[in-house]
Amino acid sequence: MLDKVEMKAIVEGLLFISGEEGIDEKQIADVLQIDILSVKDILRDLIDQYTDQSRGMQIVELAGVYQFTTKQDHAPYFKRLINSPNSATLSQAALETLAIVAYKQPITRAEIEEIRGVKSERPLQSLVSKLLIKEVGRVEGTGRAILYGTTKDFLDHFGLKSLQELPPLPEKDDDTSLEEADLFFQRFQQNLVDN
Amino acid sequence: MLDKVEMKAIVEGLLFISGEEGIDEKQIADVLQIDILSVKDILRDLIDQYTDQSRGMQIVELAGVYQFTTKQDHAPYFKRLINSPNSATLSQAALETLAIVAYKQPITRAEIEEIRGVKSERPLQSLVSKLLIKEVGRVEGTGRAILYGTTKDFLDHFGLKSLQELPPLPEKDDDTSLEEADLFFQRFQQNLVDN
Amino acid sequence: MDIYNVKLDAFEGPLDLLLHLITKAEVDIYDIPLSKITDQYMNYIHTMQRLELDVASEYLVMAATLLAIKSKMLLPKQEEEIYNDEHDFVEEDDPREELMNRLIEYRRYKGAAETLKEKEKERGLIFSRTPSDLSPYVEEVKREPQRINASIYDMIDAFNQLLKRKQEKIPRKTKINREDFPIEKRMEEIIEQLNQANGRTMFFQLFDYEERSQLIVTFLAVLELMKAQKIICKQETNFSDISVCRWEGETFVG
Repeated sequence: MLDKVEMKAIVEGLLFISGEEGIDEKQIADVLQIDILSVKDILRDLIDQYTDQSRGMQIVELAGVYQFTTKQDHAPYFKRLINSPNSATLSQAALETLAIVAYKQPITRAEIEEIRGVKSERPLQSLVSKLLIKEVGRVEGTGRAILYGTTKDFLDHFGLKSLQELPPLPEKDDDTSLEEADLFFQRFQQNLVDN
Repeated sequence: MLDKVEMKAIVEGLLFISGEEGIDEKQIADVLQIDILSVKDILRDLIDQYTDQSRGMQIVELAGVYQFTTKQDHAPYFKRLINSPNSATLSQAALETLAIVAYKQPITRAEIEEIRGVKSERPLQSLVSKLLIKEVGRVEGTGRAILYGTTKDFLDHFGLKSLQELPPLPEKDDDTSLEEADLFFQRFQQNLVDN
Repeated sequence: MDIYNVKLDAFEGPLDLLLHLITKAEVDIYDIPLSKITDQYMNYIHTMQRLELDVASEYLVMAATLLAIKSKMLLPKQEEEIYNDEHDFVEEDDPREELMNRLIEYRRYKGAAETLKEKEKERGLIFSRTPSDLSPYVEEVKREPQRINASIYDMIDAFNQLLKRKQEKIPRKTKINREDFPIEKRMEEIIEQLNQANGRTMFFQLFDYEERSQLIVTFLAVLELMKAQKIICKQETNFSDISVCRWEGETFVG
C-alpha cells in the first residue's frame, strides 16, 4: 500500500503527463486503486500547495477534469519567449500545421484539425501572417470553406525548387510494419536503377 | 526588477509550457533578461526542490535543454495510463548501426557495413525515419556518399545531455560485454530446447 | 539435436556468428583455433541450408574467407617470404590478423549497442508532456516576410511528434485488471457518479469500461439500483439515449 506522500507525488505526475486533456478523478482512482473520496482528498491537498504565489503552475478543475495550467500573471513572459527574435522559430503547433498543409494541400481548416486532433485557427493565422501559407481556393457547396496551400515564400524559406522536392514524410513505425519497409526498399532500389 | 521567488515561479512555468521540447539556459536568460549565471542558480534551486521524494516530477537536462519529466520510480503507474514513448524499442541491427554512427560520426553507409560485416540499408533507413540519425554532409569526390550523424532526438531517446555523455566505447580487449550478450544466446537456445 | 541449430536471424551477420562461436569455445580472440572455428562455422551454415533457410551472401563470403585463411595456415612457409633479404627481414603475417581485427572492432560496437539498449530502457521510464500551444501568445505581425529559424526538418520533426502523440493517445483508457469488481461497490460508484453530475447522467456514461466482466457487473448494478428504487432510467423515444437519474430527483418531475 502506498502512503499518502507517495500517492500525492504520483497524482502530481499524472496531472503533468495528461497535459491539456487533463485527467478525471476516476482515472486517478483506477491508477492508484483507491476510492474517489481519497482521490478528492489528495487533489485538494495538491491544489492548496500550488496556490502558493511562488509556484509557476496551478491546478484547475473544469467539468470534473483536472489539469495543470500556467498562471495568467506570467503571460508576458511566455509572450516574450515565443516572440523573441532569437527564437523566431515556429511553434510546435505552427510547424505541425505547416507540415500538414505542405503535404496535403489544398486542405481546409477542418481537415487539419481532424489530423491534429486540436483546434488550429491560431497556428493557421500565424502561418498566413508569416506568408508561409495562403488561401488557394474554396470548397464548392455550402460553407465554402477556405482551402489552404503553401506560398512561394514557403519554398524560398525552406530552400526548395518545387513542392516535388519535399522529402518523404516519416513512416508511422517501420520496424513493426515490414511490408511498408519492403515497399520502400523496392522503390528505393528502383530509384537507384533509374538514376 | 523581479525578485528571486518570482523568477523561480516564472522559470517553473517556462519549463512546464516547453514540455518535452525543453528550454535552454539562454532562452530563459532572454525571457527574464538576466545573465546565464543567475539562470543556472535558479535552475539549481528548482532542481533541488523537485528532487524531494514528495514530488511527482523532476527537472532533467536532456540534449542540452532542461525539461520536466516524471520520475523513474513512478513509471509503473504512468504505464497504466499511456504508452511509453520508447515502448517500441530498436532492433538489434538498428542499435548496432546506431552505436557505430554515434561513435564514428560522420560516417558513410559503406564504412558502417565494413564494421558490421552485413548490409545495413534497412537499419539506416529505419533510424533516419525515427529521426535518430540524419544526413550531415556528403563525401567529397565521385559518388558523394551520404555522411550520417546523430540528431538531437538521439540524445533525448537515450537520456543523454550531450554527445560527451556517451559512455566510453568498450576497449579492444574488453570482452565482458560480449559475455553478457552471449548469455542471451544461451537463454535463446535453452528456449529452443524447452519448446 | 545440433547445437548450432538456432534461428538465422538470431545473429546479426557472419561476424556476430563468429564471435558467438569464439566465446562459446572459450578461446582467445588473439589466437583463434581457426580449424576448429571454421568447422563449427561451416557446420552452422550447412545446418541452415538443411533447414532450407536462405543463407545471406555475407555468410558465404565469410565461409570462403575462413577456408582461405585455413588453407594458408596449412601451407609450408615459403623461404623467400621469410628471408626476403638479409637486411630487410619481413615479418611473417598471421593470415588471421585481418579477421581478428575486424572481430575485435565489431565486438566494441556490439558492446556499445548493449549499453545504448540499457540507456533506452531507462529513458523509457520517464515521461514528459506535449509542449503547450503558444500561438495565443504570438503577437500579430505585419504581413511581410520574416526570417524564421526553422528548417524543413523541423517541420518534419513536428509532424513526427504529432504522429507520436497520436500513437501515445490510443490507449488512453486505463486497462487495469481488477480481480474484484463487486456489484455493491459498483452500485455505490454509480450513485457517486450521479451525485457529481447533479443527479442525472447518460446511460452510456456508466459503461466506460473495456472488460466484458466490468460491463456486465455495471449492467447488473443498474438493474439492482432500479429495483431498490434508487435510480430511474428514462428514454424519450425508441433508440434515443437513455438517461439515468436519482430516484428522488425525478419522482416529482416525472
